[in-house]
Amino acid sequence: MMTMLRATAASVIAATALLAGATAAPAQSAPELQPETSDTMRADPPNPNWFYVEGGWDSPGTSIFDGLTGKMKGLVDTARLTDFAIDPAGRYYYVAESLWSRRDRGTRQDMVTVYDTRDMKRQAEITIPGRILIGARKNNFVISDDGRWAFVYNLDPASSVNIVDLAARKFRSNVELPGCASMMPNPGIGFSALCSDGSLATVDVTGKKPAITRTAPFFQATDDPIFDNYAYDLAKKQAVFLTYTGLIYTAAIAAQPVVAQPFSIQAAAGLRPGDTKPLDVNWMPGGRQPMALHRPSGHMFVLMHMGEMWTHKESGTEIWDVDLAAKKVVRRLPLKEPMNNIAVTQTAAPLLFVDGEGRKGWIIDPATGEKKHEIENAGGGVITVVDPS
Amino acid sequence: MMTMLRATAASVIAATALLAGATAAPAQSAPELQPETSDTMRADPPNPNWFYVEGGWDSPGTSIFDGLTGKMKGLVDTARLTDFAIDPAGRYYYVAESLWSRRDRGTRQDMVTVYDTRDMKRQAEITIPGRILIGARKNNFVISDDGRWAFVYNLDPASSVNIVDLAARKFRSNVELPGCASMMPNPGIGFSALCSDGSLATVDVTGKKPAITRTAPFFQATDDPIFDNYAYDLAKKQAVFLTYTGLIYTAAIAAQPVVAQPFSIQAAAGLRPGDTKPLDVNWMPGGRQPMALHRPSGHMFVLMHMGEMWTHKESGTEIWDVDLAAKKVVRRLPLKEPMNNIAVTQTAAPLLFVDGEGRKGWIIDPATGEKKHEIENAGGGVITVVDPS
Amino acid sequence: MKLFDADAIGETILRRLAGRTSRRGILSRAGLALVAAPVFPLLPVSRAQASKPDRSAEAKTAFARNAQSKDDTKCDYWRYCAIDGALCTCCGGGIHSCPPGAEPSPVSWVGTCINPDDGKAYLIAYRDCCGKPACGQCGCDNTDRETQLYTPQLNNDVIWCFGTSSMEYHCSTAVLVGAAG
Amino acid sequence: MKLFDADAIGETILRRLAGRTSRRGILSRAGLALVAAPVFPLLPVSRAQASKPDRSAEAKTAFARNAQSKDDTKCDYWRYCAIDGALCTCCGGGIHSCPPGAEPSPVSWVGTCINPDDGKAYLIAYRDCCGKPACGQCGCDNTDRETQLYTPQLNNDVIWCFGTSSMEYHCSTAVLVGAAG
Repeated sequence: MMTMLRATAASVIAATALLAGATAAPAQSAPELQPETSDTMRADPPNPNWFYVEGGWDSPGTSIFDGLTGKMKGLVDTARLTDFAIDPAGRYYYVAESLWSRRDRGTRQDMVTVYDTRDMKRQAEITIPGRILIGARKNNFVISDDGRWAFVYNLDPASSVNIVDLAARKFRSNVELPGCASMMPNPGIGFSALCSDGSLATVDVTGKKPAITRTAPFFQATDDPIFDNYAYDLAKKQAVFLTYTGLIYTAAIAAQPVVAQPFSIQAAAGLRPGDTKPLDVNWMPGGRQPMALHRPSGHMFVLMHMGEMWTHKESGTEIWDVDLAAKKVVRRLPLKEPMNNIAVTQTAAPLLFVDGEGRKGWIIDPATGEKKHEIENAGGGVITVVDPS
Repeated sequence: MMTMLRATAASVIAATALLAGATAAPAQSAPELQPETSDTMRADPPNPNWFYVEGGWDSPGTSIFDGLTGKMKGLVDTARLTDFAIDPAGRYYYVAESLWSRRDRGTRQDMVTVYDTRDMKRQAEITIPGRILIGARKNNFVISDDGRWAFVYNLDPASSVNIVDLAARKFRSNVELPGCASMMPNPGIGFSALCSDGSLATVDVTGKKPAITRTAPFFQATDDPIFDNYAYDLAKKQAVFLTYTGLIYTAAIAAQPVVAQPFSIQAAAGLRPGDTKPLDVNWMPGGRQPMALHRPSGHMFVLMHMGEMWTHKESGTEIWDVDLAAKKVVRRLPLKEPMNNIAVTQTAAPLLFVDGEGRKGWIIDPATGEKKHEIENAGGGVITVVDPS
Repeated sequence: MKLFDADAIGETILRRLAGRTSRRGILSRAGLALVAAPVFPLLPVSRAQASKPDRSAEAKTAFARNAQSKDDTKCDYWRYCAIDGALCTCCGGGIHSCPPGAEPSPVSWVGTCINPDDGKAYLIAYRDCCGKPACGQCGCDNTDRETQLYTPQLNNDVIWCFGTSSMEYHCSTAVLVGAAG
Repeated sequence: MKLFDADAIGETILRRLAGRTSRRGILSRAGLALVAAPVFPLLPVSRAQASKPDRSAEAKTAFARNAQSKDDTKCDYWRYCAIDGALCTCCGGGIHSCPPGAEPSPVSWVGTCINPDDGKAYLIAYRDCCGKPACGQCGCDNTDRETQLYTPQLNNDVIWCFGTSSMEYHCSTAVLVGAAG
């Protein structure tokens, strides 16, 4: 269609001449507006100032907003319960999705769908044997540091990971991963994941058979869980975890990951640490995507609310800016409306994006707390940024 | 699954005994609650007091609400842009729908899907060669008075009707219908439809080839259009039409329909008639489903708002109760919020249902104006009732 | 020639043809039994040309009286007099451009809108951009001379994504076709 | 026997089996390399039974302190301590019954909820009803001891429509499985 419309430019001129004849007596002196043809925009490459905002349950699609202008740049076709990832080299958008041959019935088809980031057309559909159906998760579909492999979490209801060769655009293998989920890439090794015994599992996929090793248990998976939507810093090979009570763990990711002693976000703000006891109301982390890591500076931004333990899905009324190296909360930004998801650009002058149940998106300068842009109906889902590290 | 669960009743008892043993020392004297098994409800047959409320663009599904209690009774799987109809005998729900083999891409599949009204399971998918994609229309999918035929409007973008044999569950034929749309059944003949030249077309499908005849033009299709969502009274074989300016036409539907002289709804309320002129603000009909006919009494309920011509999609701030025989507006019911769709049960003591952009549903007693039930998130789409005539 | 062939026909071409061939002729060749109004986005042009243009305030709809020509991301932009849907200008597209990856529909509904700058009426083709989920930004529903399904080319509820590789509705553009009277 | 076979197994049977067979045994036979927590809705039972029950106000979550036992169409009904979704009781179904035409999922996530009438804790299986679009009524998201994906049987975000003929989520039930401690 695009090509055709461009090809008709000559016809347009002819048509215009014809139209000018048909309207020979213009009422005013203003030049008559000229006919136009339809076309399609081409997209810029993924930009470090962009936010990719998932619509949520009722609104399929991941909208791309420019953090500097607040303007929408385009949309990636992510239906309900899909996962979205960006090729580290910026060439492709990847969507892990499950389709049925008759909308909500018929034959199930699981795939990783590949979009060119410039013309945003679908390039490939890579069939996979399955994936989990869940919303609002960032770490069920992760890409290796070199952009070669995709790891797709599956629950059927046994727990496993489907490994996709993105270069060959082929499914490669399924690795059983009982009791673990929420992955991060582990450069040169494969991937690591959190486990229900409180350990971190590492899956080495370089050998003939995948080899799974585990750290000693370090967190309480059922009593003080780590949020699935943690952050991973590819440059530093470091993961940052946050628990329901507000413990912050950092882990050096390698063949044998090393987890450091945690610190309390509340203590880092000069308050008493969070506790699991009922009736103990404190500032607590919460939301669907409750934390965002600015990797270049080592600052983490956390959505915090007042509540007891087990209010971990509650939206944040403040954003706390944590200096991870100093173990200090250096700033608390109040929010006029509670917000559910937070992300931060990986630029020298970072920008925050928060959204919530009202589907509003706010772009905030974390240095000043100023709201730079407010976007109506931006989406209520999780947010992705380009990670140049 | 249902069958299985019922079959395990004996196992449940055994399991219960086991559980009782496991919790031998109850803290209080209250008898311990007993384990349950999962099952599925069976639906009552379609009830004249029920409203079938379409969710709208973002919320697929037609929710069934009992007008007497305000309670939800079930839901029919109607995705975006589908059409819904009820078998006159109450045995089936019919959904005219278009599916793609890969959600929003792949091969298109158009069909009439048949659901049993009691177990609400899908019984058949009748393939058809196409249908129009549009929302909020009541007269694109109509069933013949005897329940034998379905007429499915198509626009591709030529205008035609697909005829489905519901008894044989087979597509029968396609009838071209250029310049016409918005159908009603025409008992013993086929169907009739409104046309852009201001006439009423009648398609006789009883012969070898469909024969199309037309009345003389009687309305101004582009200057004062008749709302697509008009009403048809099967018992009286009478259609009631409403135009943007508020003209009400009745037409006797037969092989050769006869259209009566219209009257003005505003004049019927003692006001000056609606006019097409700009700047002429008056009470005007509007909304998506702006009128509902109580067939037993010949009263029509119309959503009215203050506005100029071409505000025909604006939600109503009042409901006007028109006695069609007397040509009088006998009651005006103010609405606390503007509403977009209206329906009325065909019972001796009718109930109104209105919904709007806020997705709220109100059940109103038209005799008193009293709001009997308010349903949050009932839906924002068109409403269907059982028509026992 | 085939009618509504996305690979061969745009409205501009149809308008040219309209000057040479009767509409009835084109439609019969396409195999349509034309009885009344054609399913064809030309009707408003002929109607507008046939009627005496009257651009006084008294002849303008509420929309036309209040329309502006500066910001095409607002519902009251003059070209949007009969649009329904998300404005592509808010979705990463432009007034006549689909956002990246979306496909313009080759056929459309139309409106006749008055440009406040020159007081002239123009024929606007509202082409849907197709193949992506709804954009969600800047939803507008303006209804100047918007009619019902029996005149589909003047109805703004129809999904006009015919001839595109997907019929999923993304947003709507407002393409200037030419002067209308 | 096959694990999670919708045609052969319900949770009640699994509980019975749990009394006779080690969970590890069942899971190995199903071909799963069980390392840590099984993907299996039994864990909370054993945990609850192992821990000393404490039903004092000080030991109750905010939800449990305020829960009621009279109206199962309200979010604060005691069984809903860890539910997420539309309550089937508001959708034409019941507390353990799917609305007409929907199918209960054979597996589920679970919660341990305190009944205010007897002060006892019960194991509740939150079975999704599947095969229809979202009901839209009475959306509730309660999160008592609700965890993350690495303990999926305690996570209330997963679509649990495994083994049903469609995975479309309609609503959630709260089926009483038994006393929990």
